[in-house]
Amino acid sequence: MMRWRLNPITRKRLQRFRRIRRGFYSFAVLLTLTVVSLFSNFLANRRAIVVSYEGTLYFPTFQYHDMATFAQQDEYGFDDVEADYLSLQVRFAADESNNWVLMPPVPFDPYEPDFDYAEPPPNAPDSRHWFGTDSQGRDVLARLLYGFRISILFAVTLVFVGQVSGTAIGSLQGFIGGRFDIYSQRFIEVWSTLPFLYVVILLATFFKPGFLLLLAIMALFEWIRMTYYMRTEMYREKTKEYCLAARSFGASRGRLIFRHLLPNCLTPLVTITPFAVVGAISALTALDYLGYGLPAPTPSWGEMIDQALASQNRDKLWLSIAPFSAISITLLLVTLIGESIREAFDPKQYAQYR
Amino acid sequence: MSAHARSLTRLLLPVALLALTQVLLQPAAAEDLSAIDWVTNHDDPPIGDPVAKKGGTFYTSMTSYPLTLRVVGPNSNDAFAGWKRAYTMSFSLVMRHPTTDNYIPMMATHWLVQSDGRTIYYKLDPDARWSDGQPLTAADYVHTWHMLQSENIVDPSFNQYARDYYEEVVEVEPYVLKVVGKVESWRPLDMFDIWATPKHAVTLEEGFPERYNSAVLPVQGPYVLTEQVVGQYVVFSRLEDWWGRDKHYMQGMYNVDQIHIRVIDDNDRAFDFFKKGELSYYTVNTAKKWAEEMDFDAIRKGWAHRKRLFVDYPQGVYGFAMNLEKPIFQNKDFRKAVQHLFNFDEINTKLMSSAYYQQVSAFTGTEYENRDLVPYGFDPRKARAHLQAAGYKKRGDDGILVNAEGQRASFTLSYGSKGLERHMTVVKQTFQRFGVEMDLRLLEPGTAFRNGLEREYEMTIMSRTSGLYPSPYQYFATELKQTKNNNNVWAYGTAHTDSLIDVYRFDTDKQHRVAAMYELDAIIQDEAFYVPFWQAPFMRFLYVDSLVFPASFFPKRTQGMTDWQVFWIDADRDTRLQEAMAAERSLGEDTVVDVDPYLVKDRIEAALRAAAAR
Amino acid sequence: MKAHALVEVRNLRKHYPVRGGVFGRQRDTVRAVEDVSFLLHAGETLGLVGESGCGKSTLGRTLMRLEEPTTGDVLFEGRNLASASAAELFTLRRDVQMIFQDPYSSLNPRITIGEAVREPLDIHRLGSADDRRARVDELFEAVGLSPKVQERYPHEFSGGQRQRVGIARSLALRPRVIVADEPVSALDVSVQGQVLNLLVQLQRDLGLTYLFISHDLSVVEYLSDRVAVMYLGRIVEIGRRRSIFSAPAHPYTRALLESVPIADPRKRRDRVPLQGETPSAVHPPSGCAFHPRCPLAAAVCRGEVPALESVRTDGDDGHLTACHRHEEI
Amino acid sequence: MALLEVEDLCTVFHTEDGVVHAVDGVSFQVEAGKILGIVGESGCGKSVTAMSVMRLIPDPPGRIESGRVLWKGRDLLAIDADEMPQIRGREIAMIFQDPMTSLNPVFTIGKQLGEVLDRRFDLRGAAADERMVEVLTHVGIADAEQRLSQYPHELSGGMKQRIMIAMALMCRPDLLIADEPTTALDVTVQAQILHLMKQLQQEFGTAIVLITHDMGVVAETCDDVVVMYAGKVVESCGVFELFAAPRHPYTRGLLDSILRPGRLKDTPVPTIEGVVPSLLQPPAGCRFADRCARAVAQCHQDEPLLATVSDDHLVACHLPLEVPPS
Repeated sequence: MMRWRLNPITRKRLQRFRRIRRGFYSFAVLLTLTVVSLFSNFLANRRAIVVSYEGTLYFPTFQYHDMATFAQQDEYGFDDVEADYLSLQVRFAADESNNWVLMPPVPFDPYEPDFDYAEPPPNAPDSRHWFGTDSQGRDVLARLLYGFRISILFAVTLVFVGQVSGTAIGSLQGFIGGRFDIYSQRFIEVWSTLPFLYVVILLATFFKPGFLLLLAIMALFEWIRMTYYMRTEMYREKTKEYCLAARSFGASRGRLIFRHLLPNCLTPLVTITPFAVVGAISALTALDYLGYGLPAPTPSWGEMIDQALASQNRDKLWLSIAPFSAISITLLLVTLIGESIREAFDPKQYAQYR
Repeated sequence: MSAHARSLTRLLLPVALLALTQVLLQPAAAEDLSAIDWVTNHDDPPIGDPVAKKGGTFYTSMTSYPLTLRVVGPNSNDAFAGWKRAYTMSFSLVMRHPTTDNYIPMMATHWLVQSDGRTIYYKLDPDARWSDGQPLTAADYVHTWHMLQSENIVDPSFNQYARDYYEEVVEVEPYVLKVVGKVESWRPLDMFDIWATPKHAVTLEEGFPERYNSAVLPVQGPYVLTEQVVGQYVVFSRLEDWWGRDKHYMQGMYNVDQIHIRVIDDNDRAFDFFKKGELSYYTVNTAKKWAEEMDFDAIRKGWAHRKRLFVDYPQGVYGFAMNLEKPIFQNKDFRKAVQHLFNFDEINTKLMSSAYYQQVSAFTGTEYENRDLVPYGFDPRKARAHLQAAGYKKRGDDGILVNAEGQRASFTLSYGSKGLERHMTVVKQTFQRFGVEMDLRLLEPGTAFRNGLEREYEMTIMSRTSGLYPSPYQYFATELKQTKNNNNVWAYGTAHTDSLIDVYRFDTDKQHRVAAMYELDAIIQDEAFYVPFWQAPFMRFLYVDSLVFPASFFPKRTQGMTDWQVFWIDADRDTRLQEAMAAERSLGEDTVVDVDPYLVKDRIEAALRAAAAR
Repeated sequence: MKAHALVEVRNLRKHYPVRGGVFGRQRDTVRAVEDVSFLLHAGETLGLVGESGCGKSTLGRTLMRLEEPTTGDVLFEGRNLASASAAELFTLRRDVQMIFQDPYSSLNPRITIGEAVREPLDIHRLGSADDRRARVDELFEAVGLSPKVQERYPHEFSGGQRQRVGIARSLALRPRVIVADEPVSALDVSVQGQVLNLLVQLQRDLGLTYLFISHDLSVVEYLSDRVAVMYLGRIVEIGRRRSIFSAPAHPYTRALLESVPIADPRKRRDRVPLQGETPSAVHPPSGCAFHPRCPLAAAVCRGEVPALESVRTDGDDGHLTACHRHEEI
Repeated sequence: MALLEVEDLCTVFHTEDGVVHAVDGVSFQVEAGKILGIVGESGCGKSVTAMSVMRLIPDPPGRIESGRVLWKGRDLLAIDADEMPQIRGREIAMIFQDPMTSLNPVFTIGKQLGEVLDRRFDLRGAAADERMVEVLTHVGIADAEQRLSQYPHELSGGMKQRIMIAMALMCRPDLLIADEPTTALDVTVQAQILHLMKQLQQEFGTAIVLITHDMGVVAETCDDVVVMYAGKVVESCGVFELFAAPRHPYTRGLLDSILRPGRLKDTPVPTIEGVVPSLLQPPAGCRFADRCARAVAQCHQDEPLLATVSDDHLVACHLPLEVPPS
């Protein structure tokens, strides 16, 4: 029954959005980056993408292979530790066999320290680590990449959960109104005054922090803002005559909400979402910076910024440049998208002359 | 003697002694003081250097403005406490010479410890004066005792201290003080060391914290607070006619006329101030900074100097604690595997510029440290053997070992200091390589500390400061294992270790004590629930050229700047420095960085070498 | 015109609570519709006229059960709309439909006008898909729109065209009664005529019965067979069009008629207009609600609510007014 | 010299569909002390004209492209933007359909009126209060003293419109531009407001531009009338002449559409068929040609210019209607 066919207004807005170049290109760039980052495991990893060994193909990206698999041994004579694909590559190249290893462009993961330098870490960028290493000797580029993936996935998931639940709750408030609205509104007012950071720190002492827990905690607060908008939108829309008209010929509540009201209330959803994403990325970064975000050693921009700002790293410019430009660029892109969407949706920019 | 009988004795002995003392001291009013065979010591060298000159202003910094000038009550234990105690108010009755460890007179010229190990008589120095000229008498000590007991000071921890440590504090004569401790000790002079409070200036009525929050009271020390600008700085000025100035042990101490302490909230900013010549002294608190940031202009030109002074002060407990109540750590082989997987050398060389030394003992730096212990050392082969013995034989799909029941070799490390994360992530990677998963969980510092006391953790980082003597009871007593909220965070203790602890606590024969503690130290190491981390037996500091130190810089037992003020400011050198700075002229770089007058470094390195050889 | 009552409204009331405070306790009551009764005869047009806030739109919506009546009955051929169950109401809705005021907001901007007109058919599952399509075409033609424009969206049309769509939609279920709530107020005068003509034509062709709500006296005069005048929630005068317009019995009706500007400068009057404004429906004046503005108000007007009484002028026995002093006029 | 002379005013709006020529070459004059009605249907550009005169067009999306607005001989479009507030409110006052547009919701009526007195006449304190009560009473507000301490939202629409007129009255402007001042009001209140405006004109000699779509209001109130259609002036003359002898087919159609008393529904209402052309791409020639029964080929090609057909009667039509025999 529900048909989300593109209405000409929506189509016009989309066209207008496409015409706002900076927003459209930002969207394209961000989308590309996001898709690329989904494949981070193939881009920056200690594990090879493909190993061809004795006629068998191995795809170790998501699979643990010990050294025994490739007749390797570490300096302690162990062969059940994880295979070292970089040295495997060297070995295969040297022994002129048919075996080969395909390594990712960045053959480091965001966790393993690289202590093969005379100087203690952080080590400046070189041909081995294009963006240098951090104060634990980990590859900055790999951390940046994985950090982006986590930030964007976190933000998008959080915003999705928040917007959907906020929309649902706000819509119900506006649609049902009356007592339900008054009491739920009081609850929201009380709830929204809870100090968010404090709750995060408090809950982190009871539960083991992780992606999902942090997501859940932040989602507890994320939905609130959306209800404000949806509630007022619903209140406004439901008194419009088309809604009365639908009721006058007996439309059900479901039809009213889903066919008539929601599609007309979605403008704030669309225009606010990019800014909510900005907020979510910033919040996660801030939490990580403070140390109450994702647990170490999860690659995160907040943690990278924390390192960059440490006094002893003040002269290690590569530590600052990478995360700061990454976060600025990402936030800039999302903001540009948001601005453009708002502009595309904003009736004030273009007069509705009638 | 059975354990049971021993604990009975322990219970009865104080009672018996108490009864005995009461009989002996029955005619208290007419104590025969002439019978006391007073003890004193005038034979040790002065703490400072007698050639030191008086004068000049010493500029230093603190991280926050003092919340109060009180030494007890709310907020009294802030960053300023060290300064207050060291220079103004709370001097010891008798103190240990910081280099020879012998008792030397301070506020008391003579003393006597009764054979019960808890009653002490002190003969106060009749020269002692408060800074307002009032004599300092036994009544001022009794007043402190009353103060510590008073609820009006709003300080439960001092109330607790008064309750747990003191039986009574009595004014026998105006200049004779008797202190009776709660429990016997073989070192009562350290244990029951009370200080004086000016009775004529401090009342204990309600409202104490507010009344004295910022009151400048008469002091017994050489400095008075003369200037304070809220949020910016405080100035201490030297009392020219301080009563202790010419005492034998005080020679060469308390030399500068003024101590100007500026509030600089950020350590790095303080460093910048030092570089600009606006501070006389700066403590370098990280190895990285020491290794990487010491090559600046003032150092190269010899206007300032850097020193790493090896001192000999026990480190306390610092390392990883495993909770023996958690199933995974109940297996001793697993604990030993963890010990062998901990790669101290890698962390030290790669992340800390090889600045530190590994601790081996649980009592590092004390006389009771078992120097024969051999550190576990990083050894994956041994670790593997232990892991296999513990049942972790197979690697799971993710490379983490599992045992026959399918349980993974995985535990969580909780910690409260974000600064440690850097090291912990590296440790985690090493563990992971060899099949052990260590999850990291940063907690708010207070929570991490509390969770430790409550044993709400699997593995945590334990950090406790120490005095000169270890206190094994509070860390390893079986009786504390039964309850929570104490320092026996690992829940360790056996009847045998209890008996060893008792020997340490009550046996007056030092050889017995040492033997017992060596055994305890070895047992703790073998039980492997504590992975000692690093020790830093040195002070790293920078100072301007006009500041002069004795040849050995600080006494042997020094923890920090505020402990012993033995430096002085040389007016001639100051003039020379000012001229050189104005003319951008070099005074020649001081290339001597490491100073080890007490041969601490040699001792530690030799011990580590010896251990490695074994 | 038969004297057969198709719809009978009996003692209809609609009160709204005025809420306030943190938890929305009821503070007051707005008496939007207060004890209204009238008959609507088959095939006639009853004009319901009054100024804003007099409760005429609320009356229309309450009658449609878009608002829950507080008390009272709305009988359609003996079935009570006011107390009908959801299922009964659903079937009743086929017979009673509504045309709305604002041609801009009465059509969902995200739904094509074809879908909008077909929606009632979909909801009531009338006929097959083909039947519905044919019916929509038919409706478009009936209101003077080309069926070809069905795929377009409301914003592509002018106000008059949209109002035609709205009318087509309200006709989809073949209703017998249409409540038209200010259907031409938002339209320009040149377009207004087109819609009025359409309404007249549809009534003639389909035998519709209209309750025509408007504040515009000239439109009401043109279209109505009978006229009811509302003031502050009550009907103050009701009767045949001619007797209302030529011989208004209530002082309010009279003032209303006098206030309408006449589109002829030669008939310019320099009259003193009726003073004051409509009082609040929360605290209506005692007695006759019009008494504070009424030039004829007497003590009785302040004390008692006047009942609708027959006005015996030129033999029109259907002319009722609620004025204590109408006989003295 | 006329008080206000608008010459060839062109105002455009940039919309999402393109540029709308909302006002396209409009010219008219306002004589001192007279009431000029600007009449037309929605979208004909009458409000935009008023806003353009006051330079209140929001830019973007709107923009005054060309023309002159001569106020006592000075071109308001050419003067410095800083000078406009001096003229607005003091010399020319404006009231709108929705009085809330000009009343600040966060200040009391007394404060807002007082500010006018303070700025304009240096009148403060008790003297100002007295004057305010006097003026409010004059515009028919009972309990004037009490009203001064109320906020706009506490007042009815008619009351707010009275306040606006009171404000205009206090400044004694030479010209009052009233943009659909009674459209949102009830018919009884409308009569009061129109009555009030006429009083204003008679007592103080204030000229009024009354913008409305209601021919009845025009007939009752105005001295002269300008009829606009699709952004252009199509006819302009005295009010009696307009109603008696309209010369433009559109004016005629408009007048015929009016429902006059006594008309029965047996006879259909005369209407103007068709719709107003889009102002995005206005047709060449006469903009009314598509709806005009009299249109000939020329009407679709050449734009008719506003030309004098008799004394002070201007019409933009190639084939103006004949004057009916009186």
